[in-house]
Amino acid sequence: MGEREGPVMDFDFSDDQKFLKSEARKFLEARCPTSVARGVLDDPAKSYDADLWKAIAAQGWLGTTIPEQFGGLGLGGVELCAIAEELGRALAPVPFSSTVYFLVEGLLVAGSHEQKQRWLPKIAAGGIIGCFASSERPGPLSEAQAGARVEGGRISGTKAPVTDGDVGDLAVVLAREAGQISLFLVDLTGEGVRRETLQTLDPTRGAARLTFDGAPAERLGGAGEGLALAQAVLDRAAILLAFEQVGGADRALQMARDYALQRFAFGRPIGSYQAIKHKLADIYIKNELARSNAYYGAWALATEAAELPVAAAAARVSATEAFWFAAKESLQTHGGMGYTWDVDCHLFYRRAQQLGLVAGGAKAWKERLVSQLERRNAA
Amino acid sequence: MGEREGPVMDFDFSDDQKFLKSEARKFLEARCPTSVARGVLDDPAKSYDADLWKAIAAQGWLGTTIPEQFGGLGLGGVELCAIAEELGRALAPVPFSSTVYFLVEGLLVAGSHEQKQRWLPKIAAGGIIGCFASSERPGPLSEAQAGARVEGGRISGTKAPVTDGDVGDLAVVLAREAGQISLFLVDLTGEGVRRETLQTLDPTRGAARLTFDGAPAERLGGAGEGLALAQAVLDRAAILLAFEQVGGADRALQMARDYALQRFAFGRPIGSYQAIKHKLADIYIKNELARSNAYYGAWALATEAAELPVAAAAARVSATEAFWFAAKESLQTHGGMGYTWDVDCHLFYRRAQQLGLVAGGAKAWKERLVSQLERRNAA
Amino acid sequence: MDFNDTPEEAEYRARARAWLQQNAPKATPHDTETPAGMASAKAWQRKKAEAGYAAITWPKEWGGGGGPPWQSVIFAQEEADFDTPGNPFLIGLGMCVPTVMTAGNDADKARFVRPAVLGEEIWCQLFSEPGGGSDVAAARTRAVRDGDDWVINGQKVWTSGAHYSDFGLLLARTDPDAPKHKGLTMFWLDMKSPGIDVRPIHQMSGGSNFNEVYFNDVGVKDSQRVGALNDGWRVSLVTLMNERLAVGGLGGPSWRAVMRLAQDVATLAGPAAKDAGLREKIADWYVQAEGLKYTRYRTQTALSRGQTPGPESSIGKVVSASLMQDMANTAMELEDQYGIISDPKDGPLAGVFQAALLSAPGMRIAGGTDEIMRNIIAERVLGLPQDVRLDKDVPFKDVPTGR
Amino acid sequence: MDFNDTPEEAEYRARARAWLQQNAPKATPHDTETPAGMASAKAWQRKKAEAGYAAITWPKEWGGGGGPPWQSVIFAQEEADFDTPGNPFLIGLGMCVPTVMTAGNDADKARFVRPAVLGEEIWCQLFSEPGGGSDVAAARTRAVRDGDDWVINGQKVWTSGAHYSDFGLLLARTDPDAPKHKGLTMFWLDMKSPGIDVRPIHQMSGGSNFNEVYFNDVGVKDSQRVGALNDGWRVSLVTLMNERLAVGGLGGPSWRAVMRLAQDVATLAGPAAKDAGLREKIADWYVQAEGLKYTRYRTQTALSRGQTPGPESSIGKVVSASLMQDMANTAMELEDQYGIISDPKDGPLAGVFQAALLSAPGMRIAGGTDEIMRNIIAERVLGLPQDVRLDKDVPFKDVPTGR
Repeated sequence: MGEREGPVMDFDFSDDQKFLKSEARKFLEARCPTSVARGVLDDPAKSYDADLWKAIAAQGWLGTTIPEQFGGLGLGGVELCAIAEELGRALAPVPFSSTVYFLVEGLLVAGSHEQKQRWLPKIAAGGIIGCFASSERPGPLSEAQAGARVEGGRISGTKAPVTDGDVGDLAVVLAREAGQISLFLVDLTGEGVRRETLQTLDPTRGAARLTFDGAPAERLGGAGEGLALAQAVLDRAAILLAFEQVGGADRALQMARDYALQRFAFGRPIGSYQAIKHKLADIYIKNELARSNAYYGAWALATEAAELPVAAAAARVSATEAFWFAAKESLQTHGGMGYTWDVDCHLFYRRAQQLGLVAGGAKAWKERLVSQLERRNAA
Repeated sequence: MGEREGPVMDFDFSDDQKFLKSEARKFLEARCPTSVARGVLDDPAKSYDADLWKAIAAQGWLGTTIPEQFGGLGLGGVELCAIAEELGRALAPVPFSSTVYFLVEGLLVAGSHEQKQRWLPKIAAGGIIGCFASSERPGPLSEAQAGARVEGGRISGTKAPVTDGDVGDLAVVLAREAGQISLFLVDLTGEGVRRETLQTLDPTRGAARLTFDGAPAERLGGAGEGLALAQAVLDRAAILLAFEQVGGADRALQMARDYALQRFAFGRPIGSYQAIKHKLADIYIKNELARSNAYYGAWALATEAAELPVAAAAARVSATEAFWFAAKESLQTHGGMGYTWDVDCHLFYRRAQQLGLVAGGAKAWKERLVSQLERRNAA
Repeated sequence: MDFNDTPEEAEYRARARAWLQQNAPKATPHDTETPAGMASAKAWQRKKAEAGYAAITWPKEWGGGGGPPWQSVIFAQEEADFDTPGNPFLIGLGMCVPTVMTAGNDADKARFVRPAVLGEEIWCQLFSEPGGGSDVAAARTRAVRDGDDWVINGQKVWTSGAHYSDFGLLLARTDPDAPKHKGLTMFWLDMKSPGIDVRPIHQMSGGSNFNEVYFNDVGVKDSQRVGALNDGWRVSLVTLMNERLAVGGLGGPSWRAVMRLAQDVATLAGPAAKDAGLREKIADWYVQAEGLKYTRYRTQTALSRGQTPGPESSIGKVVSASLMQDMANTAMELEDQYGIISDPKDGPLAGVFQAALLSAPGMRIAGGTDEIMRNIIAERVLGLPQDVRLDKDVPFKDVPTGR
Repeated sequence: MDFNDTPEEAEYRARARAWLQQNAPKATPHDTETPAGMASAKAWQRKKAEAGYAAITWPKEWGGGGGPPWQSVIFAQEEADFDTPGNPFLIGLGMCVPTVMTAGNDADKARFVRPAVLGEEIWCQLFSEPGGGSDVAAARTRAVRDGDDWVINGQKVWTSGAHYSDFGLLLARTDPDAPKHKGLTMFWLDMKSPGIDVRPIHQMSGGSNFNEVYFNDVGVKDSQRVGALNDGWRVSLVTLMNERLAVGGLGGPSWRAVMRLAQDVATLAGPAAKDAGLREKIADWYVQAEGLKYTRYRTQTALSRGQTPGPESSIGKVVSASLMQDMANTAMELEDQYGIISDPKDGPLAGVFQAALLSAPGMRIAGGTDEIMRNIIAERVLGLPQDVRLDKDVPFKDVPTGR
């Protein structure tokens, strides 16, 4: 009768993890009110908040999953998920995901011992901003995105958009060498690198077009494994980003709720009208589904479970849908005020798109999910 | 700026057509309250209401678009659309669509002069029930549905489901002869025909599996033109069915509105709660879109416009969506009462599926629509 | 987050599993509408009770297992793997008897709890009325004083299992001059009392899981009162609160069934299994269904830690009922003309989607309509204001009813 | 149903078209925020008025065309084929001036109608307030007696075109002790009056189409009153009723743009143009967009027959705004990572979807939120009851505001 639901007695953050999470929230409430994101939004010269970035590094968060031997805290994926949720809630305008979910996870997944030894301690110390350069053209991750070429250890070609590419020190780059697609590490502070800042939907997060003209490039992981490794990094990033999305979606719901309680129309709070009540209930429902899927992803991430690809795709699809819905309907709940520059709704609306696209759009992840399910069924 | 909207001064029924429509409504209100459909629903031996059928024949409606030379009224497609809307509103449990939208339109589109002369006067006089036998297996109209074979003027094979196949006299059948797919006319009252009544979602409309074993079959239209002709018939039927669907959807909305006004919860009518108000507004919106798309279809049908395939697909997709939404949300508005056998909501819920599937499901029509748009763009 | 048991949990699980393997009936009838199905259900309940596996967290002296909450979660997980009989005890053990335990007198507790746990007595809940629907406090069924005791007249509706129940928990109006929520009283009833008439409701799906129950001068002793006079609304909240947790999955076809269908059907463009539109929908359904499953894990985690589950447990029905309706409709679109065939012997996958299409509307309504569930989430979870009420603080008899 | 003109219609159409071919400006600036754009808009309006093509159905003595309604429909259809200047006159001619014509005195009609038709004077509508939003009758801007005349203090918001308007139609509270709807009065205002301060609202899309307007002891004569004292709510309904008809299409990308994008992008399974999921969405969007177009045809048919359009004309905005948001989001999903780029010179189709994504939320709100529009349909079209009101029949100053 029905599917076995598995032994589930402990499907929640542990007490320690909850403590870490609540400390992270307190820290960010103090250091990262939305005025910090707004500061980046309103200043075209700024692509992230450097003070906040330093403070986050000082917290040790950049090294959460970096093993102690490489200068990190050596904690698990679930702890990083807890921090990610709070960063998402705070709309933190910092290159955290690029540095930690993409670069650190990329090094942990594919890096040689030497590469880890060379880079991880610097990253943990806050000395390196990372970025992930897979995209070259509209469309999802595929061979078509590997137009950049590596020859004799030097890379040429163009990557766009590269989130945090305008400020990154070290990029993980998808490129082709001797006919094979691989990942490469490229030092963006060295020669042969041109950056053009791109105007994006979410100016609180920077992005650039990177043009390489013979920049030194070092392979990360096996030759010809580029797409598989990029996907492995994306799977891990998808779960961590799902927590950011859940955090953002929760905050958008909270804002809508608070506004609906204090804004009056026709003599009573707009939150007493079913159109608003049921809208917010729908946001809540999607958020809870997304949170549950994200939890499963956290488990898969922390345990390196075989289900990781399925769990990652489900977490990403669910969280992308939830944050987009929460952001647009929270804005709608705010009415005309929500559409103004000065009210924060559009920051969440923009960030929902940024997070929903940075690791690839939901459509491609749905296809990955179903392919994985077919594979599982066939096995 | 923007698209030229065309010269539109007369996009509505004419006064004469409105009169015909209102007479049809009066007639059906008197002769076809929902108890008539219920009579068919509750009696397994009945697959349509014979008295209503006779009365409809006596009105001359079966010959609406049949030219006067063949005993019909020689009216246009718009007049038939007006009648269709009222039949849909009344949930009329009669083989009207099979006889008129499929058989008559099939004869008009593909029949030889002799075939028209032989059959149309009898149909107009109410002496013939028609049916359309294209389906053999799950899935849309395609070569795969033409497993039945014709050899030496005799057909063998199985067709299911055939709406009104249990009571039909004359069937339009898709089959293969000498490797080519064509349409055929088969006299179901003759030899070599076995009928098994099928249990369907909408027992107010009959359906059967027809098994042919050497029944005489006469080609309708050109050899090898079977799929194209079947599609031409489906296009015309889709527009007429869209009017039935719009009629049904309007009635479902009306029922929900009336119930919402008289049913009280927490001291006031449920129609005063925004959850119900906005639900009914959404039904109204979809119904109006469907009506507008159906009007365009009526124009295309009546003028044999080149846009007919696009107009038919748009009308069908829009009307299928509208009736399904109206039927299910009208039922939901009725709460527990709506789920009982004795309240009429489920009659509309069932009919919405019947009409939504009888000329093929919305998914296939969406694909046809986009293919047509591509063709138009390319032209 | 850990899917592994502690040693103590693992030991309990192993023991439960072994017991189930030994004792769970094989090839049992499930339909409790048949005598055989009901007998098998009662036998299984007794067997579990005797082994301490029925009402696991209730005190032993009342027939329960006397165990901590996590045992209850583990046993339910393990039992789900076996093909056990139907469960007509859910309403009694999940709602009515807990109400008696909370609000009833000692004699009633002593009388009713153990037989219910043993599966000897079945209960039904007599709250909803024809004019009320979701508005339970609108009950009009009257209880009028007859000396020290009471006489009941009126009608209830949507009563699940009334036709095979031994006892019922009845919400009746004892003071029509008091405001709506303040003139109700709770009673227990012997369903065999003279004057009770149970009539099945014919549903659109063809089934008859619910009943109308008519009361015609039914005599009830004042000792059958559950809780204080005119305090019935507060008592009913205990029952209804338990209801939310008792509602489980809905059954019916899953995204897997659509995947199976897609193996055998073509679209105009090729095999349905390769259709990107269908694949996106399957992904959407998967994400919802899995999201609900993991949400249940979160609830179970809370229960097994002895905590009250968070509000997330209230989202299940509102998501899954519409999911089922949508999935059934999509499957039928794939089947195209063939989709209209509802006979299990003729249709693909034995007509599972057609059956789901006909039962889904009931799921969206029973136990609280989609609209009521959203209201509950908005009010109890998000703390938004109640709807404006025109029925409070006026005598019940003056509340507008439209009639 | 006939797409062909009668001979009389065809003749008028041919004449209008010939006139347009001769007179419509070539390569005109559109942005009325620039001096050149505004000058070109005013010149075009004057030219039309002089030829009888502005306010076609209004009496000739007031500058109109004195024609039947169908002429107005035909001229609009023909004009749409030409690349004409922006139209800052819509609010004046569509809402404010009709209100003056209906409720104003003869002197005002004589003074204002002709200059508005000629494009010499531009109007704005001063109804919405910060605390009010959709609740126009909640206006708090005070008009206080000063001898025979009035002094205005308060603030309006979401005023389109206030910065370039010559006159404004103002709804102000003249009796705060009366119930909400009964203490309002309508005035016209010279926007150059001392004490008026217009400040642009910075929108999330970057644009500033709307303003806040502050009133600081602005003097107004009693002769500037439009309609009776304390009858402003009834007068405002005339304005708002005209608004519904004035709102046209929303612009922005259509399903065609998504089809174009799909030519150039691949999914994981192949060319996006062949993706069944996208194709189904295109079909859904097409059906909605065409349904709206044919609904406009129905409205035009009614207008050209001199009838009042049916309620179907109210569905346009609520459908098209969400359609645009959904289409933009889907397009961005197709573009995948690239979708975040909003610079027109870098993104596919010059960033048309990114721009649409940022403007769609405004469309869903301006001129009545989705929620208000559904309420209007439910109440005015379907005849369902109004929401329960706690703000009627109490003095306005006692209506709860949450502050």
